[in-house]
Amino acid sequence: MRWKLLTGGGLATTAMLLAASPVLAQDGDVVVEEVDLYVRFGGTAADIAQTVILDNIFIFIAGVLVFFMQAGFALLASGLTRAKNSSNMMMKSLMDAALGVLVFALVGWGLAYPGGDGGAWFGFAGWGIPGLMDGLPDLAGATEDGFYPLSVSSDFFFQAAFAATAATIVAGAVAERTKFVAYLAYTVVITGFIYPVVVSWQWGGGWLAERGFVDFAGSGLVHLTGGIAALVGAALIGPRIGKFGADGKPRAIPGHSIPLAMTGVFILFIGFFGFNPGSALQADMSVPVIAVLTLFAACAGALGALVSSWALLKKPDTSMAGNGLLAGLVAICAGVGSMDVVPAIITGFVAGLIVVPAVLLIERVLKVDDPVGAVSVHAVSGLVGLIAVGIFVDEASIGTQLLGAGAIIVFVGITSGILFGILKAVGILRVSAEQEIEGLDVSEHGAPGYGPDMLTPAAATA
Amino acid sequence: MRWKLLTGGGLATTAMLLAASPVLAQDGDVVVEEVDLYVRFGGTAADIAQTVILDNIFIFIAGVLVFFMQAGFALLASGLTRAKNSSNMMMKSLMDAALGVLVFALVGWGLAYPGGDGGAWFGFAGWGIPGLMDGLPDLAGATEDGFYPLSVSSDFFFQAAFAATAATIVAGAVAERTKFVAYLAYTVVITGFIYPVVVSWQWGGGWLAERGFVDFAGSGLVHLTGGIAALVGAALIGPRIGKFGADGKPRAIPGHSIPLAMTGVFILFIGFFGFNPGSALQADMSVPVIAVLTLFAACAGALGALVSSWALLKKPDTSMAGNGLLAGLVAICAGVGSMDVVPAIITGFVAGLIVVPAVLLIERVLKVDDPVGAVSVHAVSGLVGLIAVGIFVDEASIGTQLLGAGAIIVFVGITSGILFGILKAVGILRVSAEQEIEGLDVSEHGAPGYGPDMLTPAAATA
Amino acid sequence: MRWKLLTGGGLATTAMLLAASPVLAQDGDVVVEEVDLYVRFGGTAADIAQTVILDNIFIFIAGVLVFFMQAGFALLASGLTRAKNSSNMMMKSLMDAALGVLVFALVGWGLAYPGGDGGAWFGFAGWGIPGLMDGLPDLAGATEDGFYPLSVSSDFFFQAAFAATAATIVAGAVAERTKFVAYLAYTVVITGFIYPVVVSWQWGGGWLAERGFVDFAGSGLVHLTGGIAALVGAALIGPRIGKFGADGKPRAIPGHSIPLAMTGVFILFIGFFGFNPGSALQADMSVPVIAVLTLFAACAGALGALVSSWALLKKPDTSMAGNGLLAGLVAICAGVGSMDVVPAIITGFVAGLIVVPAVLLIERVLKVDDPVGAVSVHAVSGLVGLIAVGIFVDEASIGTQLLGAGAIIVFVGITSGILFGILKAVGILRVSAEQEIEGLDVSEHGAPGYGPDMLTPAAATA
Amino acid sequence: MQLITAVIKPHQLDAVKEGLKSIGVAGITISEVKGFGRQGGHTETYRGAEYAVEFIPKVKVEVLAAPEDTTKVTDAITAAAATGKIGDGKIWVTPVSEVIRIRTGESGTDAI
Amino acid sequence: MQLITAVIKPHQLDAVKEGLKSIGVAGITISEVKGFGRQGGHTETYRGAEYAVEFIPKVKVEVLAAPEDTTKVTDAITAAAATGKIGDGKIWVTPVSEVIRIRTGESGTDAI
Amino acid sequence: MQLITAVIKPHQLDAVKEGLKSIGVAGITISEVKGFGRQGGHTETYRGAEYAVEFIPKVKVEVLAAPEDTTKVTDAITAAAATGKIGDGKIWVTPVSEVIRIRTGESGTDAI
Ligand SMILES: Nc1ncnc2c1ncn2[C@@H]1O[C@H](COP(=O)(O)OP(=O)(O)O)[C@@H](O)[C@H]1O
Ligand SMILES: Nc1ncnc2c1ncn2[C@@H]1O[C@H](COP(=O)(O)OP(=O)(O)O)[C@@H](O)[C@H]1O
Ligand SMILES: Nc1ncnc2c1ncn2[C@@H]1O[C@H](COP(=O)(O)OP(=O)(O)O)[C@@H](O)[C@H]1O
Repeated sequence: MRWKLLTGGGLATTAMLLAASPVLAQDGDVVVEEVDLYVRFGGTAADIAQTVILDNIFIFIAGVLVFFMQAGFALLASGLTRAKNSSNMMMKSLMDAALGVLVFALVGWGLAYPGGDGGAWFGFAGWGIPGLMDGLPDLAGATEDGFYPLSVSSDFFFQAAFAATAATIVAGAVAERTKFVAYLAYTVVITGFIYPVVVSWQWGGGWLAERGFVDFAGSGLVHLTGGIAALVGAALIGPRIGKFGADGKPRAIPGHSIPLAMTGVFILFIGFFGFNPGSALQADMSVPVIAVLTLFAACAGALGALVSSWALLKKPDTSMAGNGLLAGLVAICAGVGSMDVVPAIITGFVAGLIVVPAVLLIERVLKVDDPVGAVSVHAVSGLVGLIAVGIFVDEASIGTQLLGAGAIIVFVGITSGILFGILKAVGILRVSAEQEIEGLDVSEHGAPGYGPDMLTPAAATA
Repeated sequence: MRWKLLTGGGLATTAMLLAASPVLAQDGDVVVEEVDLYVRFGGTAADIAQTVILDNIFIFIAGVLVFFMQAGFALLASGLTRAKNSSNMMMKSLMDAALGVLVFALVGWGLAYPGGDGGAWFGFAGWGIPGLMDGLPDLAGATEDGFYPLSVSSDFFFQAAFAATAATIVAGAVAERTKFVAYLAYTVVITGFIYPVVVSWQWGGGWLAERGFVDFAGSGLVHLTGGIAALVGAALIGPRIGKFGADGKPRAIPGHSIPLAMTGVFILFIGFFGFNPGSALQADMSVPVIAVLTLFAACAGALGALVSSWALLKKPDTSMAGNGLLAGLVAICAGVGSMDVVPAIITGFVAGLIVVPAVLLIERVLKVDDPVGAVSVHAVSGLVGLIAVGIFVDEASIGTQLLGAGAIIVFVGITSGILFGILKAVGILRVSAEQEIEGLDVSEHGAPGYGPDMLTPAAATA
Repeated sequence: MRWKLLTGGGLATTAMLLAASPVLAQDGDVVVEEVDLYVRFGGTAADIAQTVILDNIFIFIAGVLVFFMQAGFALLASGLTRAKNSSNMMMKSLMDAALGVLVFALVGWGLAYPGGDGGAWFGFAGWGIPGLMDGLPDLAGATEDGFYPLSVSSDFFFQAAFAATAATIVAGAVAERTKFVAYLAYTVVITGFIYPVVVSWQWGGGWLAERGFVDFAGSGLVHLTGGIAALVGAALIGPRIGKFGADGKPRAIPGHSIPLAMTGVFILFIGFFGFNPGSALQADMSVPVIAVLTLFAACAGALGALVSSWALLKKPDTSMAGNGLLAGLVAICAGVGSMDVVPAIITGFVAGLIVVPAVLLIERVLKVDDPVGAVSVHAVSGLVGLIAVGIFVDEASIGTQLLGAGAIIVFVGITSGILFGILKAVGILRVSAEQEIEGLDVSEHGAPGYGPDMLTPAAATA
Repeated sequence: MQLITAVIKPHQLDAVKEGLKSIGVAGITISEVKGFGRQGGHTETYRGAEYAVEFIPKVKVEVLAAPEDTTKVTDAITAAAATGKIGDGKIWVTPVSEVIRIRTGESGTDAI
Repeated sequence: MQLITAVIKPHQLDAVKEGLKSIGVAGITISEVKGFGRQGGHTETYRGAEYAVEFIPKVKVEVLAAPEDTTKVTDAITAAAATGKIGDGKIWVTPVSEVIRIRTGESGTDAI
Repeated sequence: MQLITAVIKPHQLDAVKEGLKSIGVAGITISEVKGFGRQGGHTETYRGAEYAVEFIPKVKVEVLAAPEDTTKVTDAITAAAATGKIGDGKIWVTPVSEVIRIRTGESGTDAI
């Protein structure tokens, strides 16, 4: 590895400490002999203030990009499902975010960042977000190399966007058959309990962090968590009517709009430039490096899926290539703070390559109906990302990476199994067959997603 | 209230002034005893330059986000109207922005920011924007706590985006029946006269500012203004053909695409993170706090509309929930610079709760046909926001808030009444019944918004 | 001209050098006598570090905005073509970006920025991107006024977005009839050879830069390059079946969705605020000025096309107005670093005015079938922009501008002629007539872009 | 039995449906069609290229009726669909030799 | 020759197609129609305004058949399309005086 | 009177319309249909799942004509719609007992 990052999982200690001595030469040129751009904390009060402010402004912007991902998920899910459920998909994305943010604020935050007693499995710092309105970061424990200059509000803004993402991932997998109240219910549980607990293990300073688990931007904590919940949800709710023939073979249920779905992919692509570089949690010179690695992994992921869809399906499949781009982005999250270029490209490419057979296997072998490929993109690629770190990053251990992945899979698998199991048992998980055939737009929200001037007659029951 | 903001309406004087003394401890840790992040102006020339540059870059980025809202408004209006007017809606949003910006530059700016004689009702600093190309802010009057570091170009860029927003709000309310030239005409008057005059009262340092009116980001100045003009326009132009039955009861005219409309809502959501935090007009630690309050109000607004649409309409309505999110965003604008968390959530929630009955009342009682709910989202929620400040912010007085709201309602009501009245009298306000039935895409712009491969035959006359 | 810019083509030497002396007056006000905001490089090590970091963060954000343009191009091209090719258009935009970025990283970068031997026509700094992971910029040659503080990663991130743009421009012009493999092939050649060579002449410090050619953000280097390749490609591939009648007269082939196309226009509008201000390559006070000039040119361009479409086509055409906005944006790229307000408005307006007759001429006279107007928007407006600089910017010479334009036209014309000629000769340029009639979605990617619930029966063959 | 087919203006559909309901017609089948006729079309302009839109949206209404009801039905449609402007459309009547209700298998007039 | 026209529920189309194929029908023409009948419609609510959706999506199936095959065809459709629930639709049979295969110009039963 | 119904390839519609215009036909009604026949369909693949598209887009053309014009009309359609490739479609002729022009109430040949 050719560079060191001051942020993230314990890699901060190796920053160089050079003397800086700008000298004004005769001809008006400034000769900079040595400037340590990684010494972020020093100088006058004004210097400190400026560093802190830029960090917080940067995280705010990154958070906005991550919130933009909600539009991407909504469009992707809506586009890859039928017109009769298009309004429902938009609605659930909106409410995922709205409800998820408030629940995360009330409960999730306290669970995710338990404060001093970080090692605990279920630490809880209390309700709400202490210090949210203070505006100022707590500079007390600041150190030269591990400086943590975010105000609580910046930090919360960014983390809330992640929590909303974790919840939204599930929606695509259970699309076209889930009761609207069930969406609300699982959003509460995921943003209020499941996701925060997983986060507490690592970003909250818990047991995984202590063991040296590396997951810079959340291949595991966010995507594997969301993807496993999606898998469990989709498995428990069962396939859409007509998805599997009498012979058990999967049948195609084409989404209503690839242009909308791919617009979603492009928006998610943009959103990941908040997700990954923002995970540096400070505006330092690692940001552009992270951005480039993110870019490379995304591109390689799209290429990987192009290759595997061409090979496996005879034609280069559009939405699969979109899934591949996302797979690359998801997979690079874990290592983007500590990987080199070639490993990043390999990680993205492999994730893209795998996402296509993963989609086919989940459908053909597991018989799980995941209309948008959420499980493949988030769970499978998230896992690829965690393992890639174990392989390519010296400081990381493959064992610890697998331990972390296993813990997430088991914990999320069990808790979301209980969650969806209860929803199913109580009878509020799945709509009736009539409602499913009619479409959730009308049966759940009162009116179709497309006006009569756009809908062909058959659309209402397609 | 637990925090003070250095920006906005007169709240700046209370910033703490602490001594800053970073000390390098033996173990390499930096111990920061007290740093005043609100002392933005001090230190060396380099420090000042950096503060100024970051402020200006930040406002540029915020302005870009606000301009992005044009896409949101276009999609929202297009999605909630019929396919036969979809091209017209996109076109008018584009020209609103294009024409509005140029008119605001030529006339509006001088009226909005009349310079020294701020108290005047119709001050006018002259044509165009003096100092636009200077690049440098005017540092002459800078004070430690009221530092105003924006260059004219930054300031104009941001304010022009607001002016375009005020004009665009109207378009949705008068959609599907307004002549294209009427759009151009009212855009000129709103961005060149009505909006700038209102702005001059407060942000231009006029009489409302002197009375201590609080409207941080424009619940009143932007949204109430746009919403009242929308109400007057929609009332004067009359309902769409077929909107009200012979019995006077409103009939549904479903929009052609909820997915497009909700994409617009998501984009507007993102845009408000330029609108509100950018209204700090400097890159300080208030930005993330404002962002979080904006986020909370938006989420609470969506929840509020979910609740009220579920209660009043039996089903959770998708576009109403979208309206609710926007209502929360609009309502929080006024107080986002000085409210605490719980009041912000209450403000957003109440705005969302109210937006649904407001839509129903405007349609059923006022018999005004507002296809996208612009009046409810902007005028009603804007009013909610102004009143909320009166209730929740100590420094603000409910009387002054109501005075400001009343002044805006009366002034905009009268001027836009004259505006739309003249357009109507001259016969360029509304298309003919034949054109309305055919659709504005073909009759005004020559071709339908959707190709023959997308349009069902009936769409052309739906 | 009223302002000088420290960035871009050789205009840097005129920056003022004032003494800065902030004085704390008795009443707590800070009196700033003179601060030189253009002295970006000086002060302590902390000051330098902060300047460098802000520059790099800013360029990262600008790069994200430019990457967002991929979504805009995809939507514009998809919306202005038929439903049966909508998936293909999204797919090729995605792969343009994915493949283009990787090829530019591997080959293009080394060709575009050949290092010391800048004067060479085909310098080549070698494979890949040396120093990409260093994180730190090379401060060795930094001067007070020509400071270049970007790290290789920031620089590459931004430039890669430009390379992807240059390739994507072509796609719209050859839409609805090009083999998918041909897209991949020309993306490789454009991002790996044609575009980098052109860039090396100017931004790579080559012969055009030495002659004082001015092209701040790429009216010529990016847009003229892309537009000429688009023209050559569209000419060589021939028109779509049915585009020209037996009488040789062009026939309308309406795009399937103006709402999608115009959403693309709005996104491109936003993206240009990364494209142009980001081309300052540092976060200085020129950014908001560039933003305002960009805004004005865009608005004037939309107005120009409104006027000319109204005059020439009897009605104000929606997609033409969108083309006009883009034409204004493309034309202002060249001079946005050195123009004054009125010239910028004139440049944009003229570009918009011309884009409509250009579309008609290319179709009616040249008999070239360009479904989205890519040649008019990028080549014609790019040329307008280069010439406008010659007219309005003192330091620039019209002769040099024309020389540069001519060189680009000749070089790109010949190389892309060879490229598309070979693709045609080898038989991988154009799909068969059957495939074209069936639509590329099914024939190239296996499934239609719209589900059966959205497609009217005729859409499949429209 | 008879099949009465009418091609009408889309905006008259509501009136026709109400007219048919009011004379006791219990079932109707409609579809979206496009008509070419004396009414002529219009010209649209897409990006500068004019094109004639010769086919105009119409709605086709089909009603199965007992022979004795035929005139009642055609009268009701004519009354409701006529606007007096060119393009109001046509009605035609075709003999039907058999009608079956799928649900029950009933046939003949019972099936209508 | 006869033209057998059936209006069925969209979800039964696959079954009907298979049923017809299995009795040797080689060609079918279908179209999307909307039906109004005993089945009734439902109410939708758009932004607070209720509206009745009285026309329900149906698929119209048309089969040209030799007179002797008519019953076979109607039986096959009835069997495949019946769900027993209201709204299953109708079948009707119209006489056809001439059938031509465009490609070859063949006419009569050969053209079917 | 007769009703001539033709199911043709969508791409031949323009030619058919011109052919009919040239023999003096003043009115046509068309609709979008899908056909199943000897032409067969094709296979599409969506996210890895193959599915057969058995119904192919066609356009149905309906022309009311006086009995004496029937052959002229069918000939014109055949001439214009034939490409010689499988799937060119069918024409069939049904007797019509009554035609009414809604606008005027005219009936019989006058109404065509
Ligand atoms: N000969 C015909 N065969 C089939 N349909 C016809 C015929 N003539 C007219 N139509 C249908 O009737 C519609 C109205 O006919 P048109 O000639 O425009 O006006 P009008 O019915 O008032 O005479 C046409 O759009 C077409 O759908
Ligand atoms: N008299 C009729 N003429 C034409 N179509 C009819 C008629 N009656 C019913 N239909 C068609 O048959 C469909 C089913 O009829 P409906 O009365 O709802 O149920 P059922 O066929 O079970 O009695 C209707 O939706 C309509 O398309
Ligand atoms: N028996 C039939 N009944 C109704 N429509 C038919 C029948 N046979 C064919 N068609 C229609 O004619 C179209 C063309 O028929 P097909 O058998 O594919 O080719 P061809 O007409 O060349 O023999 C079909 O797609 C279908 O719409």
